[in-house]
Amino acid sequence: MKNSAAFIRKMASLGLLAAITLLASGCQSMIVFDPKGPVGADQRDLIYFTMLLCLIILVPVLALTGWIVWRFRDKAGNDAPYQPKWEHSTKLEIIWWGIPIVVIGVLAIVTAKYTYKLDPAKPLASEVKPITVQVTSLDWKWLFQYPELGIATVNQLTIPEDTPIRFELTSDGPMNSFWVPQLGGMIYTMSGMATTLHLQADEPGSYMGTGANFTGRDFAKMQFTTKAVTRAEFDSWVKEVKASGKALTEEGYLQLAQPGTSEPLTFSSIPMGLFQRIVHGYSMSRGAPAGYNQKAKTLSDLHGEGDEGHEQPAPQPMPAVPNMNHTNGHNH
Amino acid sequence: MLDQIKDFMSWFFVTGDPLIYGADVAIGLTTVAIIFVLSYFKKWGWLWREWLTTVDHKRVGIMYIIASLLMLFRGGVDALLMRTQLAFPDMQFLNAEHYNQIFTTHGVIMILFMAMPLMFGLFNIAVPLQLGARDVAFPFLNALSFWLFFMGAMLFNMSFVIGGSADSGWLAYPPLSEMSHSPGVGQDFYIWGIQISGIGSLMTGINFIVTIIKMRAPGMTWSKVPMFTWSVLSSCITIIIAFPVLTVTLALLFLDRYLGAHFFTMDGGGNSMMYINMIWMWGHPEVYIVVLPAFGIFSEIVSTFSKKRLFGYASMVFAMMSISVMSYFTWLHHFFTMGSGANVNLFFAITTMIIAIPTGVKIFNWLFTMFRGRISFSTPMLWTIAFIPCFVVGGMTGVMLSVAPADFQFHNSYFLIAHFHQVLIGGVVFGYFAGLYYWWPKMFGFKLNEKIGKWAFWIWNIGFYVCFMPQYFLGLDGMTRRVSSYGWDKGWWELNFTSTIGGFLMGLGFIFQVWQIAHSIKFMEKDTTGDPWNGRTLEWSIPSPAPLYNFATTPVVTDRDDWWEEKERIAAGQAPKPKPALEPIHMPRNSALPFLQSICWFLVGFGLVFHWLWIAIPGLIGVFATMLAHSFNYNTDYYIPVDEIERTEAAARRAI
Amino acid sequence: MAQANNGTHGGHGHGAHGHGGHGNGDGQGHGSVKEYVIGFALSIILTIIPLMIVLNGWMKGAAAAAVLLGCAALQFAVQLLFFMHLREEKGPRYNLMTLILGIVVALTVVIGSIWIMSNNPMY
Amino acid sequence: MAHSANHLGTHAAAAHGAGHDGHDGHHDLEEMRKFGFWIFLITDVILFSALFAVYIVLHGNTAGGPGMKDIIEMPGIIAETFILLTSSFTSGLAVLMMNRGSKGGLIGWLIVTIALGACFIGLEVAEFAKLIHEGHTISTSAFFSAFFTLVGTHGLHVSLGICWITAVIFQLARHGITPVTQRKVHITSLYWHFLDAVWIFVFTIVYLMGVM
Ligand code: HEA
Ligand code: HEA
Ligand SMILES: [Cu+2]
Repeated sequence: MKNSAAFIRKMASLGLLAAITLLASGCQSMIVFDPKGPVGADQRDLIYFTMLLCLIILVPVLALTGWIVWRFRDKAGNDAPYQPKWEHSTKLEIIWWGIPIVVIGVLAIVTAKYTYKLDPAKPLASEVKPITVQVTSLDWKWLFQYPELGIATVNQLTIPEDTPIRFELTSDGPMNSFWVPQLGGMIYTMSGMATTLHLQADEPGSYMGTGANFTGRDFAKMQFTTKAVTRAEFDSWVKEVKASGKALTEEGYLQLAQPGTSEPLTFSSIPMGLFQRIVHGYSMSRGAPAGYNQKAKTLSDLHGEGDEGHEQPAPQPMPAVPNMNHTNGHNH
Repeated sequence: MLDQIKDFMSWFFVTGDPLIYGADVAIGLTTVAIIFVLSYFKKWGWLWREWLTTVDHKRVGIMYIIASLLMLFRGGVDALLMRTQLAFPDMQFLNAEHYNQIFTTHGVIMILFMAMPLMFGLFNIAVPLQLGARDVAFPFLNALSFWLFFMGAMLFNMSFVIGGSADSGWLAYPPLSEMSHSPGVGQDFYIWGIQISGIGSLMTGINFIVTIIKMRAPGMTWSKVPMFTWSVLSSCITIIIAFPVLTVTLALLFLDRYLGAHFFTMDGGGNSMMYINMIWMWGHPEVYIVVLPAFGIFSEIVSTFSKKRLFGYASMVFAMMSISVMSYFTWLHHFFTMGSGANVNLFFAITTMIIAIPTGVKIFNWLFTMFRGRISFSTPMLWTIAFIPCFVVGGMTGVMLSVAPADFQFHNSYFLIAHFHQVLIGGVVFGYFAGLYYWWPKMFGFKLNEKIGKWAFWIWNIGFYVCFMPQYFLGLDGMTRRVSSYGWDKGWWELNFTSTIGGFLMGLGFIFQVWQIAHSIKFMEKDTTGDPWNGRTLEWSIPSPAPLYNFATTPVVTDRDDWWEEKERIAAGQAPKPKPALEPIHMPRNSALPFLQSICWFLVGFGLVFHWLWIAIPGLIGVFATMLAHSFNYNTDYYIPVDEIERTEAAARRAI
Repeated sequence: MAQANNGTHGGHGHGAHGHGGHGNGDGQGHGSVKEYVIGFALSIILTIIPLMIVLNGWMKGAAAAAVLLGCAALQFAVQLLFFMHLREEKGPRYNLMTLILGIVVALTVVIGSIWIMSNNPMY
Repeated sequence: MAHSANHLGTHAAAAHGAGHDGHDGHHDLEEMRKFGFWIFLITDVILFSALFAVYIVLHGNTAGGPGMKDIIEMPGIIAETFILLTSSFTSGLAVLMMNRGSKGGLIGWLIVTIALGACFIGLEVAEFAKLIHEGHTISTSAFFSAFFTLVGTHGLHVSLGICWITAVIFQLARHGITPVTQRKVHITSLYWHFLDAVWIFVFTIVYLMGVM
């Protein structure tokens, strides 16, 4: 009996070891564990930490379960102690209230630290001047505007390496979520408001980007490539786009916002203040002050940070207010 | 005229898909078959008297269980369809619209029309018996709850062949679920299906709280209440605090859709984030509503099959009660990524993590119930043992999700899908299966075949891990939920394919269970003792199946595991507790009103789905009429005379 | 019920006979005219105070809101105590317990929503 | 007589032997029903709290249209409030009459109560009708959606209460004061007081704070 118990224990620990190696090697190839930017790297570290903390409890619990089930099975000749009336032990209870409390305490502290550190609205520390990208999720495509550069793209995102990118995000349709796993975690895009997300790519490469919150029929096609390139390449790319001569107009935008999928596109210029108008088209009805050129407030403005380096050409008043509400085929 | 009819039919009925025609044919044939069988065997009267109008908690429980197993099948078929579509990249098996409908109905059916009713079925079967009571506090209301669930489920399921199903996810986030983006009737079927059955759930919650607080057998102080009953109490407390919010949320969504209100619309001042906020105030507690009774079942089974008292009774009760209250304070963890700022995220991250503490305590208490016990591996116990590792791993990944800044990388990915299937299947489904196997003899008077049951068990378990473990990695590799297909370039197909195999293995496990039931009915292994597992609580002190009135004389409780202690005393040569003389037993009369009223509710829902007030208004009038009829009926109960009780008891004893 | 209820108290004072004495059980102790009149008067007063505050502009902003909500809460208490006889519950006070749970949850729903939504401004 | 004592689930008899007064079983059952109803009221509290949360969050979202300040007409609201407060009082008096065994008094006060309730509903309907006439409907803006829904849900509760008390009056007329009808009166009066309490919050949060 003793022998077989030992054998089981050995097998169990071997199995666990195998599982952990598999886990570790498996994880290496997962893109969340292969970050290419500071935010993603922090998140990976945090995930590793929580995983470790959980494993510290998980492994003994699994081992204990296996051992108990084996040791106390009902079999003739099992010499393990049998105490049918034993139902309480203050000492034991203190242990298993205590240990989880301590573990959760540690986890809570670490979480607190990272929650503030990785607040998506918080600008990244960097020498380099950030670039703003205004993201709009449409049915079923992504529009990226570069307000400082005056260009826009659809379903493809090109960014310079080592440069903090300040994403301002909204939606002109159902709520979506902007996610480039290798750069860092996601944030929702919602109509009538702008959220903020700061990310940065540390090295050139092509990274998968996707919508992560379901928006209907062609949601699966809302994927885009994030191309991180060197500064020089980026500058020449911008020039190229500007030279291409295909402008995004107001009507062009309304066209684009119609339900449907899209190939990657580039636009050499964008209507002034389009992003703000997209936000304001809906936020107005929620009590936002009148005037379509009102700058969209982002979350970081509200939290009192992050306006630095965010210069924007003051949008000029335009004569006609395009009614954004017509872009999605409202019924009433 | 003919053209009009044709147009109407092609709009009214879902068309254009072989799958749907298949379903149409299947539904038609089944209906005809049922009608034929009932007529041929002259069973209509039996059906009406014994089932449709019954208020007996045991029968209501059985109806719940049958309905929910059918729903498990429907939800499972949905799952397998999804898994087939995802098995390979660029699959053409289901188109996007169809896929979206299927994951929506899968989620809704599994949680609201499978887990909830299966849970209520087990409540009904076990709680009054564990309490030593004759029925629940409000038998009429109990029947009404069941029929409301049933009609709600029918309404929801109907959308598959009539009008089209909802397709905006199991929680129907607006603005996607608004008229602007989902103009079809599917979303209204969703709203009314859930709303009608939700009213039933709320009433069940109230019913069982009152039953447990007010109807415990004499002597059953709070420290002697069986653990399953405790878990039902905690689950029902969570029901009554969570379901009202669901009622409101869905009602508002309906007002948006029907009257053009602007609660959650994009324009007109609506704010869809408010919906997300509110639906999770219900949605999060909901998952604990379904898992707490599973915890109770495990507690009963672990102690029965370890032949040992449950370890840490007081701790267990405290843990459950704190889970049920704490569950109300964590809802934001489902939308950490909405950008509510660090303070809010942190608060809800910590409240979420705290739940791990009482849950862990329960795990350890179960382990130490087995410790120094004698474990026998009958099917209920197998499911219980399998639950522990599965739930612990799933819980741990839950804790990983609760770390707000890390959740930015997990949210809405397959990591999340894997997490919740692991707790929902490993916790809820395993738990209810365990309960089903455990109380089956009490329900029907015969045991289920153990051998086939063990096959089913192993296949389910292997299938589970094969299906859902790869999904963690898929999530970490960037695969998001609710995608109807993916490209070859993503490198996801091997894991997806594996996962699909696992899904089908679970399906095979389910087939084994069906076979097991069929086999056991055929080669009936009668339970003549009323106590096949050497049980510990009062339900095992009476014959199987329990007589109509449950207990011929009300038991007087003196100990925690009262029936076990009684058996110990008898074994030690002491006299059993004296039984008082028989008296006539007061019973509630059957009533057709719950059934009729639910049909009226169905009409209300159906009418409002199609905006046909000429159906909805008569339905509503019917609802009020049946309510009044009940209110004015003062002839609601009767007495079972002593000689009839004597006859029944003698027959049961003869069986032994 | 007597026994079941007394469970936690191990069968205190009244068995079934304790309150079986009066057929309806609720006649006694369920308020007197005086009690109802006091309750009514209090509720009138507690309605008039906020009304005056608002109509005469005696207070502004947060202070006014606090007083208004305070008066509403007191009114609620008056209804509970004078009209709904919450005080008279005997044995384990399940009614009170469920009420407290309900209030905690209701406050969570309202305050939680306000807190979360105010962190998600729409413009 | 032992029969009713051995009532489903009420174990007084089993514990104390037979020979009880026939009412006792009923008494326990009626107590249980009152407790069940109390829990239902708690769920209603939560239901209203959700509606309040929606109103508070959305009340500023007027889509450029009028807000509470622009539409409020205090006199009607004040009248509604005092009418409802009084009806809560009269429904209490009805219970008092019942406890004294006065069927006539009981029915009389109940009729007064529902009459006051009907006045309340009448005023509310008039208020709504006026708003709708002016073009402010539930689909005007989020503010109006929330306003009509919150106030309307309360109104719907009151209307149901009126129907229900009416039904109880008929039963009282037929059966007199029995444990069953007594329980029904108790429950309806509990319900009525509860609606009064909810109204106080509607009055304070929607109307008073709306004009502030
Ligand atoms: C029965 C159902 C059930 C259960 C029990 C749980 C339990 C838990 N869940 Fe899960 N969850 C779901 C069903 C469930 N969940 C569903 C359906 C969703 C997704 C819905 C959707 O979006 O469609 C979801 C989503 C979900 C999210 C949202 C993720 C996202 O959308 O991004 C989060 C985040 O915090 C979370 C956390 C947790 C935690 C912390 C627990 C804890 O309760 C787990 C506690 C248990 C343990 C931790 C294991 C045992 C403990 C020990 C051995 C003690 C020691 C341990 C430690 C100290 C760590 N869950
Ligand atoms: C208790 C709840 C519960 C249960 C038990 C299950 C069970 C299963 N679930 Fe589900 N699931 C959810 C709750 C549940 N799920 C929820 C809430 C969602 C989210 C929905 C949303 O996003 O809105 C979800 C989503 C979901 C997805 C993600 C879809 C997506 O986002 O795109 C997947 C994918 O693999 C999946 C798979 C499965 C599988 C394989 C099973 C298996 O366990 C099923 C086992 C199979 C059976 C029991 C059926 C047996 C049938 C046969 C043997 C007949 C075979 C015949 C034919 C094929 C014709 N589920
Ligand atoms: Cu949750």
